[in-house]
Amino acid sequence: MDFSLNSEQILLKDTVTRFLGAHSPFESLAAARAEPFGWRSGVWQGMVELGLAGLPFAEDDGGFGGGPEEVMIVMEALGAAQPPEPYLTTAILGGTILKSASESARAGLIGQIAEGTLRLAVAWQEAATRWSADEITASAEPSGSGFLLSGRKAFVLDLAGASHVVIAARLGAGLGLFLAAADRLTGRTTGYATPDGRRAGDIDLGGLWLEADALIVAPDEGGEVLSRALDAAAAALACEAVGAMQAALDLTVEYLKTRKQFGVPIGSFQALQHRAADMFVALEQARSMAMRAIMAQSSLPSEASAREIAAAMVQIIDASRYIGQQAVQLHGGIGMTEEYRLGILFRRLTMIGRLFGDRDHFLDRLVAGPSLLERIEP
Amino acid sequence: MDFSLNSEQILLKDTVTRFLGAHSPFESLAAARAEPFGWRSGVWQGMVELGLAGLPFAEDDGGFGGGPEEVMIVMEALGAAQPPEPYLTTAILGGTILKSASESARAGLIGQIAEGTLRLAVAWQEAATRWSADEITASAEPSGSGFLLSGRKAFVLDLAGASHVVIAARLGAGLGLFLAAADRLTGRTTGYATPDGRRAGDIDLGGLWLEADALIVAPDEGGEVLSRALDAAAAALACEAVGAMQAALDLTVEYLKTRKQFGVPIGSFQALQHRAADMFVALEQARSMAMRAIMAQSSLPSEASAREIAAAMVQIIDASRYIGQQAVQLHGGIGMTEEYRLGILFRRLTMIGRLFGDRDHFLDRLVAGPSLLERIEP
Amino acid sequence: MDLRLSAEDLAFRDELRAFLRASLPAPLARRLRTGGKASPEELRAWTRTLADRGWSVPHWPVEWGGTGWSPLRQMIFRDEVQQFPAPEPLSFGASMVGPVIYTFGSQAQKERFLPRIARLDDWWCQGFSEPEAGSDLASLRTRAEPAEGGWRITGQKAWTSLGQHANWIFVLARTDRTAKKQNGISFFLVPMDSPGLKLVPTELIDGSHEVNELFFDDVFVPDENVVGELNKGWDYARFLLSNERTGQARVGLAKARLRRIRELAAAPPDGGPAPLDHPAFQRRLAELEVQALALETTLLRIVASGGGEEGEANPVSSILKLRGSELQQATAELLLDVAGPAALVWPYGPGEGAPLWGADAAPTYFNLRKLSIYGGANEIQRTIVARSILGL
Amino acid sequence: MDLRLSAEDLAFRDELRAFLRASLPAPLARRLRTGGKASPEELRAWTRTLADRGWSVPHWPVEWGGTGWSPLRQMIFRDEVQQFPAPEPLSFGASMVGPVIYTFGSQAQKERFLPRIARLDDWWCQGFSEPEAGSDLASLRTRAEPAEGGWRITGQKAWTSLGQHANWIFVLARTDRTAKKQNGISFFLVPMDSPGLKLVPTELIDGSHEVNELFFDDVFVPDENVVGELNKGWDYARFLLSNERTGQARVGLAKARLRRIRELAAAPPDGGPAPLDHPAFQRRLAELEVQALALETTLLRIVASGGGEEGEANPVSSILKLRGSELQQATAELLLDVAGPAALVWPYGPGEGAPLWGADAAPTYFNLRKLSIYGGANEIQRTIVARSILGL
Repeated sequence: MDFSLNSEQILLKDTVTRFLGAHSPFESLAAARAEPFGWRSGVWQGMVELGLAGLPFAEDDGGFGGGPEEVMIVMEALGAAQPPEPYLTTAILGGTILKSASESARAGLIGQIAEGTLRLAVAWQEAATRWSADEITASAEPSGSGFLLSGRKAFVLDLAGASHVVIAARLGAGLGLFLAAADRLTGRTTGYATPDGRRAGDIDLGGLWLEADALIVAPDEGGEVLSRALDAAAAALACEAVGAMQAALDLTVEYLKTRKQFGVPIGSFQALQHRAADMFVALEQARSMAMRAIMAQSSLPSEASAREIAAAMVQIIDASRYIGQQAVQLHGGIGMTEEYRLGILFRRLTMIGRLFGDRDHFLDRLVAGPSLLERIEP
Repeated sequence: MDFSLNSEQILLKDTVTRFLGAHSPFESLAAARAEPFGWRSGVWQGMVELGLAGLPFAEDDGGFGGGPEEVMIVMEALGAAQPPEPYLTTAILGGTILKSASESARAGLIGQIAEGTLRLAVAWQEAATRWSADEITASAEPSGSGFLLSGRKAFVLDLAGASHVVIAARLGAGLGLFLAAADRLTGRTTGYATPDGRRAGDIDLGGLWLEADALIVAPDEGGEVLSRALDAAAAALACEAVGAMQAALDLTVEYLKTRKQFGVPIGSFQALQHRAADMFVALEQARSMAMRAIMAQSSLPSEASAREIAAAMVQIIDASRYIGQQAVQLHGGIGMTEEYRLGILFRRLTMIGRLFGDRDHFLDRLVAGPSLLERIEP
Repeated sequence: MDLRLSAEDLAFRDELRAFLRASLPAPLARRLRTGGKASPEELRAWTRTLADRGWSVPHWPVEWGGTGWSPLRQMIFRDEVQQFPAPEPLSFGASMVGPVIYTFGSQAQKERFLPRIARLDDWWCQGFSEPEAGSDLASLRTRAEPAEGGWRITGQKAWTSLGQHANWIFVLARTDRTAKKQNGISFFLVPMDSPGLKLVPTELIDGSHEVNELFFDDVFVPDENVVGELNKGWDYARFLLSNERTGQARVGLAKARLRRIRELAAAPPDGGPAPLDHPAFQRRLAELEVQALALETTLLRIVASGGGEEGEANPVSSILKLRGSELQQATAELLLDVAGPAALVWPYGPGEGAPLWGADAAPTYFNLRKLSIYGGANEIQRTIVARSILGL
Repeated sequence: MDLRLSAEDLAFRDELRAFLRASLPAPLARRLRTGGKASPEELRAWTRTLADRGWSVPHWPVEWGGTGWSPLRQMIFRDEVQQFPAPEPLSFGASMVGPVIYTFGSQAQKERFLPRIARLDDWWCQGFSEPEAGSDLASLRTRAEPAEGGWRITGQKAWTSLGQHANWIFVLARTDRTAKKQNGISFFLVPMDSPGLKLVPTELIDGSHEVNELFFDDVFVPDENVVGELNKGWDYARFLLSNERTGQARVGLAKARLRRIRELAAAPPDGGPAPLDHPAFQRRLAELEVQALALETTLLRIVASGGGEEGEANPVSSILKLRGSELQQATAELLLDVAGPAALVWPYGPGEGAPLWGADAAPTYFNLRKLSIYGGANEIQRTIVARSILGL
């Protein structure tokens, strides 16, 4: 058993943190959101040059051979800084799907991610799916040498700046995963901002024709591949949440030390001290569960790993809610303002439990299975 | 709209409170529990002489014509003092059933309650019923000029000192309510103490034969009558809980003012002040709901009244748990001791939500129906 | 004891409902019902409609446009307006500066200001809080120096709600620097277009422009715009803050939101799994409905006991602030739950017109975090309960 | 990073399990599994069984009977014992006075006491708290006056757990009344049969006789029974209290209780509706299982980082006390939920032998309220976290 980072991992952590501090300070985020895609190509390119985009992929595929722990390190740093660049959707959510595509289908694509030229969005949700892939109704049918798609996709994260979009659609009795270049979707998308300072969009698939080789994961595997990718994305998101919670707690403690009321620092009030202590405890418990989710991916079969990730998300969502709310409360008015850095952290912490499923969604998964406690006794 | 007590009600409140203070001070409770039935015939007789036993019954039936509000006043006072005498089971739970018995069946019985000679226990639960009368399996069948009963009853509150026991048993397609003198059950009962300093017991019905006139509520009405009696008992229990919570809060505030640590009264610590404030808020919210439950009984049809009572019990159970736990916590070690008065209050507050149903039980009822909010707009 | 309304009060309530149905413009009613807001113009028009009916400032003295309603009727009125929902009167005029003026102001001030408040001809805003004086209001630094025929105010105010629409502001400023904290403060009425007064919007996390910073640079205020006695401003401010404590429960809004949640949860506008079929959601909704009933009943108890009277700081009403804010926040959170992924649509920013049914969920949730912060943070309310009620 | 145990640690754990299965008497094992307790005799016998295997005081120095196990192995041992469940070593000897004696005691004290602690030949109890000195231990009043060849102790101690079974007690008493609060206190070892020492049981709300009051009336203690230096007792007490902080998590006990709850909830012994079929119950159980995993992992992180070392008061371990006590209390409450009406059967008092499967539910719930009170109340732990970790 071991919870420590090795020296390369510590170096990675320092490098990413330093990069973000230099190139994506909090003060730059408002301008970033005003960019055409809602993020900065320069910062994205910088992340690519650090090797972050290719990090989670095998070296044979053109990646840099990082594992879940390296993903954890990057996501925690991103969590603290909240740059809007499309890392999670490209490298983790879309990337995990690409890893499962047939070798011919993914030939070169992962290399393009590593080089920063391929940016992925994953169109899996629809207006009425409520985080359940079982509810997907968009469909594809063979047509000529390819497929004709129909239906609508919704809540596609980072759609605006994506170069390619993975589209999940019913195909026969299964779920096909298609890859389409963004220019094929011109005129079919509706974009909008999200509460956490990112972008998302809807897609009208009606009459979209794609070539045969756009089907990168066959319908008999599509459901499983998508759900594994969503798990990987949730585990990464859990780590991002830890970074964001730590940043929110740090800001709060700093504020409690400096802000004065009734002539003394408000951090001297016992009720506020105890609240901060509870925030710390919540954070450490959440961190423990995020670490479990990360470790589960490399040590457990996918079913057991999915349960560990669901358990982590329950804890992470609770802690994100508590720490986010209390950070705002302890700040008072200043915590409600957009110009203060806590705002973006609070809004992201609120959305952590709405991106890939809410607390009920993840708890449902735990309730459906055997006791969680059995798992820890191999 | 009116939330005030009239002058007779205020007098009742003062009288009961004074009586309990004089004849059932906290210091006397340990000895009371050691009595053969677990309570004191002298104190019971005193309560009878004050008119409390006959209070909830119509004057025509030999009672004193009190309504739900008078019950509230008595139960709140009992809640604060926690005498173990069998008021709730005799006057409310059993009494409400008697009210629905045919006139011939109940002839004189209510008068006997008012005189203190009839003390009722209600055998409705069984080991496996979990507060649901639908799960009752004990049964009766016609036999000669009467009925032959079979099955076992469990958790019969105040069984030890009861002069008569109401027994719920399946009869045909319905639920019959039978009244048996306690001496008919000799050798069939197993008694035990309960965590809140009272007594309860189980009854083996196998082969018990009762005369025809023991059936005091016919099977087509038995289920409805029992459930109305349980509602009335729950509403009364809610008021008892309010009295107990108020007493627990008073003790706690007093302790916070007098107990010193680190050289100052512990009530000067902000975290403890805020906890006490939250206890007060919880109490007042619970009190509001208990009052609604009381008023619902005289102003709403029984279905709507049942829902108000269930809503009250959800709030009451939450508040009882919170106030009980925090009262012990704020007292520290002394709150854990039996010789200190908080102990019995804490134990009763714990059992409030286990006598006629737990929080899930009452919330299930609310969930099954339409919105609670519609009701308040006639 | 009886929770039922009398026949007269029921008739009164029905009259209110009929009036609201007949008088509130349909598009506005629809927008409010789906989480939208009234524009300043709509609020002005609506206030005039109410004023024509004699109901724009129900709690005021009859001579200045009040109704003479009992506290219970005032509460029913507020509750019906919140539940309908119709726009609520702008509190800065009707509930804050109005009562100060008719209680402590000169006859000239009363005649000049009160009729215009009652019709929202003047839009007032509040100049109390400062960057370094929030819950600790007594430590305010804005000062007024004597000048020919009046005073010159210099300082900074913060968290001024809707100041961008206002043409008047009421301001606390220090007029005697030698006095102790709470003393030496006076209460001024200041036109927003006074030279030297500058307003800077504060952007909030919900994307709204709701509050502002105000910079006073030697702003002249004539003597006639000082309310009551000089250096007694702190008393007037306390009077003002203690008013309408019962209004902080805002149960009607919570009930209206819970109804909307139940409708949306039973039949999500876009179809798909209905949250109301989920056992955990059902329970959360029922629990909040119980909370709403409890709070409403507590409010009725306080109103019935006279605890909602003007100028009287009944500490029990701190319960209303505590539980009222918590209930509002909890319902906003449940709305976010119902919206689910639809809460991802942010109505501000570079949208191109997306499905909008869930688009108020996140902004509402973010915005209502303020409820436990302003008007005396909930931590302050707990201290009030502990000290004033429990004697700790 | 890897959560998995090494093959060696897995083998070690399997060895422990096999040992527990083979060595713990079956009736006792069954009783502990259903919420019962070990008698003092059973605990003595079991401690000797462990001592024969060399495992009765794993964390002690090898020379005095310790094992030399890594902190991880010590944690595995404790966890397996708690989960089995088997009786835990009596902490007053093994974890409290034992380490004080082998760290600060004289060679004679070590030789005299340590072997007898390791075999539970001596049953120790603790004389720290006083009626007026609980969480505020430094204000203790019990005093020791110099006497010929030793000291005479007078005063009152409270909350002495299991003192009725003890033949020795370790006592803090003030030896220098002129010194400030924490100074001038010494650490004494006192036979329970000393003349002038009287024990009075304190009955607890769970019906148990667990704690006692002790009255010292001029109790003579020879010099040889003073530990370490005179007037340094406070340092030894802090050392003692900071030990075994990781032991306060007691995750193994929570896990064992959660397993029992799941079994009972799936098939109530008396039949009837299974709580595990109720959606709300399912969720509460799953939530507590998540809590248990989180706490266990936090504990492992602290152990892996060396935070569980003896004599080192790692403030992070306050998390273990806070969350450990809360988790234990929450599982006890869930057990009460599962028992439902069966929790009405109270095992004490005038029972005639009723169905007993739910009879430990209420006493356990009542008893475990102590966990957030003793060993530094949770309020104190929060202050430690705020000050020592967050720097507030």
